Amino acid sequence: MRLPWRPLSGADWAAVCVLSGGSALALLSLLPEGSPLHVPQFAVGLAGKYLAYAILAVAVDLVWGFAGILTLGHAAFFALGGYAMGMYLMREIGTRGVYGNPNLPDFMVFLSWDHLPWYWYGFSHLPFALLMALLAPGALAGCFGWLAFRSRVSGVYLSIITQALTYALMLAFFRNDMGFGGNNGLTDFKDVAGANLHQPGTRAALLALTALALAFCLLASRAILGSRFGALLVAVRDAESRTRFIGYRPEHIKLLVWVYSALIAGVGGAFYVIQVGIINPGEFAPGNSIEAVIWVAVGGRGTLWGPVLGALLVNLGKTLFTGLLPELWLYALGLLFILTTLFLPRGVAGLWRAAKPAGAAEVTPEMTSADHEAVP
Amino acid sequence: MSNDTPMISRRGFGQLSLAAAAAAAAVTPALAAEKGEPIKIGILHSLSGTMAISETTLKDVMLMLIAEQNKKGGVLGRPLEAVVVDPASNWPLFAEKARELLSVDKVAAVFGCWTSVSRKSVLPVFEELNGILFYPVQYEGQECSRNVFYTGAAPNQQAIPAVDYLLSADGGSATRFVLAGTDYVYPRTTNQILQAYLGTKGIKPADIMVNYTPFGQSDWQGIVSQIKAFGSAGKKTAVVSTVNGDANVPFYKELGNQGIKSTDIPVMAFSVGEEELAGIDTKPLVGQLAAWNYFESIKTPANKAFIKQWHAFTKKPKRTTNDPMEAHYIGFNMWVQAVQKAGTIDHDTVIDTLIGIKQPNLTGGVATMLPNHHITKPVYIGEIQDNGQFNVVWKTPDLVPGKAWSPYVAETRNLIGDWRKPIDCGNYDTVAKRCVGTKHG
Amino acid sequence: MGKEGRCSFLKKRTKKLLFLRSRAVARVSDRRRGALLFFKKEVLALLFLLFISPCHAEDPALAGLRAPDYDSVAATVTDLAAHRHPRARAIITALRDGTLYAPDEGPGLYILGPAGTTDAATGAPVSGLDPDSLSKVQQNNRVRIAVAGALALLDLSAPDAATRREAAEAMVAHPDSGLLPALTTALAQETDPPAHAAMVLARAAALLSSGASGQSQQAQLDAVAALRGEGNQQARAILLGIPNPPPAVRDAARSAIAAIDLQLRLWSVGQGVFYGASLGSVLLIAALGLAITFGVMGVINMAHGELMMIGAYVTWLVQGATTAAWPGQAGLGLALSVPAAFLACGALGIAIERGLIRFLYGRPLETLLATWGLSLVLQQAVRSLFGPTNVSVITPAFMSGAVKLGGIEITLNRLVIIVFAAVVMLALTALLRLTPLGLQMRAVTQNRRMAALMGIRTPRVDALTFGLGSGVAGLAGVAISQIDNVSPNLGQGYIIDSFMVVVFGGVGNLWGTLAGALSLGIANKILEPLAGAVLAKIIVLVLIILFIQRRPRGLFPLRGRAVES
Amino acid sequence: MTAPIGTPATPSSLLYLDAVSVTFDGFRALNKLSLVLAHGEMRAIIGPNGAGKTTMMDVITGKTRPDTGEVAFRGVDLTRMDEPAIARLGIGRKFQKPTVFEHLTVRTNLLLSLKGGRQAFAALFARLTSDEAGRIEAILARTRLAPHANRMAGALSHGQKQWLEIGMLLGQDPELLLVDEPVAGMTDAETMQTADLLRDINRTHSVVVVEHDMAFVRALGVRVTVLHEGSVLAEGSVEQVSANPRVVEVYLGR
Repeated sequence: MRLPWRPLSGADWAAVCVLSGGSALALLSLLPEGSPLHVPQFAVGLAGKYLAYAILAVAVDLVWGFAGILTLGHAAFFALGGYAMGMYLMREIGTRGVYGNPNLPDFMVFLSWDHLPWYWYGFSHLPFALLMALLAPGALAGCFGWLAFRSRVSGVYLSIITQALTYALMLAFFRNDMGFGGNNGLTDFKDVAGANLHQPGTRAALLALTALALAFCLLASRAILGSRFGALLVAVRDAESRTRFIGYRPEHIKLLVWVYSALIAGVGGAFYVIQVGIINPGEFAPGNSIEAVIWVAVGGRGTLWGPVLGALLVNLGKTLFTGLLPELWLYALGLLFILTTLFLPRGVAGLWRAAKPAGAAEVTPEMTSADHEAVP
Repeated sequence: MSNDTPMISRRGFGQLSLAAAAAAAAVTPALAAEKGEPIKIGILHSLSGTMAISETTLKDVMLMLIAEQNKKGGVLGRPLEAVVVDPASNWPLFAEKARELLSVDKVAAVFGCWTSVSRKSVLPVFEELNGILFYPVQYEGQECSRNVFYTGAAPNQQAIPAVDYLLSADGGSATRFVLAGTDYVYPRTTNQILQAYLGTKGIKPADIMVNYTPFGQSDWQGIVSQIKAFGSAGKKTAVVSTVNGDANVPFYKELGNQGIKSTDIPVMAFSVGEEELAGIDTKPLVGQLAAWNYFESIKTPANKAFIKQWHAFTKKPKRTTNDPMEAHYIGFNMWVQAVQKAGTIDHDTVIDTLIGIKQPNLTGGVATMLPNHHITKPVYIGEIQDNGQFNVVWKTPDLVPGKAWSPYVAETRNLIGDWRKPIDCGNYDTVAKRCVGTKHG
Repeated sequence: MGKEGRCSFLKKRTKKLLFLRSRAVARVSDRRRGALLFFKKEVLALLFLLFISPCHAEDPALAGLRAPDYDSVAATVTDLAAHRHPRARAIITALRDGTLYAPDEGPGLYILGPAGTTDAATGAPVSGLDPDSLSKVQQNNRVRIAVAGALALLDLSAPDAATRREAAEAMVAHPDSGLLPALTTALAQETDPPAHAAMVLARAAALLSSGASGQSQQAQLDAVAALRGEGNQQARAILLGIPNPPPAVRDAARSAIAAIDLQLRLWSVGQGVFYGASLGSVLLIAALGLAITFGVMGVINMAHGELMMIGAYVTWLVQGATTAAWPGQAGLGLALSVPAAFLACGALGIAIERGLIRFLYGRPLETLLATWGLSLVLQQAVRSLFGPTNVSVITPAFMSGAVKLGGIEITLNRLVIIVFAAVVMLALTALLRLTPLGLQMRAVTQNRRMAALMGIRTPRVDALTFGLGSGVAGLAGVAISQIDNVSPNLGQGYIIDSFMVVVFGGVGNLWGTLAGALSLGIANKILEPLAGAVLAKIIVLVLIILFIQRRPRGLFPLRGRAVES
Repeated sequence: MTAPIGTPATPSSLLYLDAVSVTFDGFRALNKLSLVLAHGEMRAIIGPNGAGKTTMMDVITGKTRPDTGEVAFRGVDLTRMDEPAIARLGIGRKFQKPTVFEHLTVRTNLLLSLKGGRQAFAALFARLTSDEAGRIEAILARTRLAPHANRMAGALSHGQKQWLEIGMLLGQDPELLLVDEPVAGMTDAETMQTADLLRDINRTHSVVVVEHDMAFVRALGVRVTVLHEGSVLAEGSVEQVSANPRVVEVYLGR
């Protein structure tokens, strides 16, 4: 049964836009340099990065916008996915590293390690790395979610322990003894699946793939949210105890969407790392998670296309302002967050809805409980 | 500050945003029309986030140097234009901004980065787009890229002489060492090199304590008391600190409060300069040591003039100068010389021309750009004074040429960097007579 | 006799006289100094001779101070004291304080005191010198050690018993067998028990130091016993460093070290508790403001750290202003900055509440986002105003250094912060319990509508509550300025820890915050030596996460039906 | 299962509470409360504010754990079970304040309540069966919500929300219904309709109703239990308890 549920209606369009836009950019970048429609390599890299961020934003929105769990630690899943991909890319370097060591990544040679730690086994294979990019965030989310939801940790408490989670991981990954390259992280990647990462063709393909992944995430999320499970999710968000008295276990429902969201975030991280070329523990920083939440807030939570738009807008703004106003851009960013929460509680998507009189009268949200989130 | 420097453009990246490009064009000075298109210089230093504390100064000094050069008529008859971006202490953003500077702004050279990770992050970009990066901070070595010029100290230009000093009678003939550092690559590598080096000097492993702390460590009580306990073994003990800039203030405050005096356990720091000391009351720290290639207190005419210029430029008569600033001073002037010598800003030509360029440094010596893209530097040991400055108590008799690869790490024992033909390789194995790895060749 | 010869003769003569005099001084007590007048006269005469002679080299005993190498400087300092040069104390003190200057060209040494320039060799005032032609006599650590030793030697016969004791204590830190005769003499005359004890220790240290050859085994054993009685790290270091001990002495030293180690280990437990309490107090003061805004009001204020940062900058500003008006009064500045930071941050907090947060009540998670944005703005504002680099907040003298409590070293700045945190905690508790404002705050928290109906102006109470929390954050800033960097990034380092403390302790409960802060502080410090600083922090975080699973509402949760629903 | 209205408690009771006590921060919400409900019985619970009515419901449905005492449903100990387990056992609950899923349509609200699979994962692939559709239509008709079936539940009036919640209870089809103040905020006509509906429900289900509205309780015409300070003050027909002087004193008399 398709539920007549408006927040999902934009997802198809968003998927189409993302896919066509991404592929178009990718194709245009392959035109010769002189062509008027040529898209510079720089823009391809940026677009790929934004789309990877958009995947993270969708993941955050799934748990925050639809399940009412404000996560301040989703960057952890994103970064874990990124590390899994980064480990593969590290192994792909092979003997082309600075030291030419066929068995060890450069940073291990650097630290005089003599053998590969066991948890690096298998990462020379792309399918294994991709699997781990899903499994690692998924497993972490599973353990964490199982513990947290079972004991009914909710609201701000949950937000704060998600923050503790990503902070602890950041500290752990900073340790050189962990074997993930410490502060310098993983970098200096050469190629992926045999294709040179510095070739325009590879870049274009990666952009298109990222767009495809985002579109797939959007459609899959739409299918999930459109199912009875999606209705349950909203039910849990609106009145968790009610679902319990009907006989559902909200912890299971939350856990399922939480893990799914972590998987998506992991995918985003994997695509991010290939295109950005570095992964470092800084990606776990609590600030990053909060920023991801802000993309969602700006775009409009509780819709699937809002977060995509928010991620693109905020990051484009960041790129522009760090160049245009290097000394002032933080004011702009800070004010954006303040003004969005004050005047655009439903984000840009809310503006869109307000402009359409038909949709405006749809619901009258009512503040009921402390955890309740006003969502269109 | 931008008022002093007419040549700073408000940044834009035209192809993505016409509005941004228009904004950039609006500020383009009239000078360009007279003397030709300005030459763009990229400045890639964090102006926000955790590293702003160190890097903002470097942005300012670059603006000063560029303004100064423009007063002299620019380079090749063209004015210089600073392109300032803020990579916000975010490493992927460093790579993105580097790409933007090279491919959108098409800058002639980039002066930037502080942390190792930021350099590692931009390195592939510079190599791919064949840019020029001047990196002004002391670092762990083990790198030698054709596109990077390392104007800061390599380990052999800071760490080894500093330990030599501690081992000498003047430095207190230490026989027991604490190697305390922040847990990241620079301290790890430096300490590894030092451990090997101390071994060759007859110091037993039992007499070396290695301790790592996280970034921004603020509670040093336990560690300082551990150091104290380690120092009570009847042997003269010294601390070699590779603690990262920001964490030094609480570290030194704790040292002072627990009464560790420089006469009991001297602390030799590699990351504490005038700028860091500006945040502390240095009276309890008098006599603690730092090893650098430059100190503000060194009295030479060149340095006096530089400091005067700096105070005038920043309009702050007390603003300190420090070692990485001198590195930028040297690097920038070397680049100017190379461009003037080559008569072009073409990257390949400039890279080749830079080798062998000599530039007087601020402390009375002459820095030479070596074939391995490192420079020759004097090494000074300074003692902290109660006015927040350093008093030089020791210096190397000659300039020390920077070594990219450490002879104390097995894999790199035989490596050298030489970007002249015929070797033309950053990691050349002198025994196997071949270039190791592919990219750096 | 050429010029060189005459000079060298005069120098030798002076040196010999100085040596003789020092021997005499070593033998006689202060009261009989008068008998030494002869020596003094002769020295002065010689100095006069030197002065008028063509070589015009100053007092040869001082020439070494102008030597380019620190070895000579250090040796000269030691000689001056050992030979009881009449100007030794003045010159060495001047050297220590950095007021001893030498001309760039030619001989001479001058002391640039606040009262004017004097000739170091004679103490006579000098005028007409160009300060630019003088350079400070520089020291390195070797010179500093020599200076400390020399002053200690001179002080060993000071009239004040405390000075003598300090001198002896200084000698323990740098034992020197050359000091043995002087110590033995001083010991024989010492009547003040603490000074006597210190001298016994200093003598034992000197006796066991390298270079003290030919000591009887019994003397060495006595020395070991004395050090064993002292039982601190210094004593341990000396015992470990005895050069070539005879077997009996070696065994005694070993057992003494074992005894000291046991003692030190016991003390280290207490020391660890102090460290933990100290870290806990910092966490407490950082979290208290949050316990009000988050705990009592339910507002997640991500800009809390920035309010602390602003408190620290207020401290810096106030201190700067007061030290400009009354130089040297760093303590006054710090004391004044307590109310100043409270009021400034409190006012800012009220402004934030009125301008931003009141529009977001009932939407705690959106408050989080807006205040995060605010924190970015505040950080950048401070960066624009005061620059990105650290500013220096001076630690006043009464907060510098440490006191010993048995084997526990109590650093004074930490102690002051512990007391300060406790006072703030008590004041807050009293304010919430005893004042009408506190009552209104609790009323509004528990039932806003009912409170409003009873005539409480809830918006005013909200603003004041938030202002109070912010003001307390400002107080935290004052405390933290004494131990950490004061830079725009200050707040970032504390915000997560503060939230952990409040959540761990239980929201809405100040005593929970106290318990949370202390237990996290102590847990961290217990784990730190075992696991290292990084792992300790990670373990504590993981423990908090697990703990919250067990007790979702913290150590001291609020109970009742109202809370659960 | 069907039992005539007003059947007295039998040994084979459906719900059994014995000496249940609950304390919140020193406040005794329930004080050795004992209550027995027979199969098919409908019982009205009345009592002043703070008498422990809602806490009693919380204890039965697993929201609050009793400090001491026994709670059994069909002989199964409820004190060790959580809310979903108790709900699945066959106890449904309607809250005092209507809680429906505001951002879902009335129809979806009912769909989620329908008796059947409660597994989160299975919900991903669940399809609407014709049986389910039929049951939803039946409930819509019975609760007079058919015209509003596709509206968001949040847009319903207060009374409609009450009915929707009762409808959800019907969908859940529990053996025992706990109904907390079902007519609060309803018009007199609605109140009487609700009473009819509850009596109708009672044909196939056991019901416990907590209510203040004496007219409504009278309309139900069932056995009444009066709670006071956490324990049972009186029990009997409306007339009996109305005549009880202690009840009048603590409750009706005010």
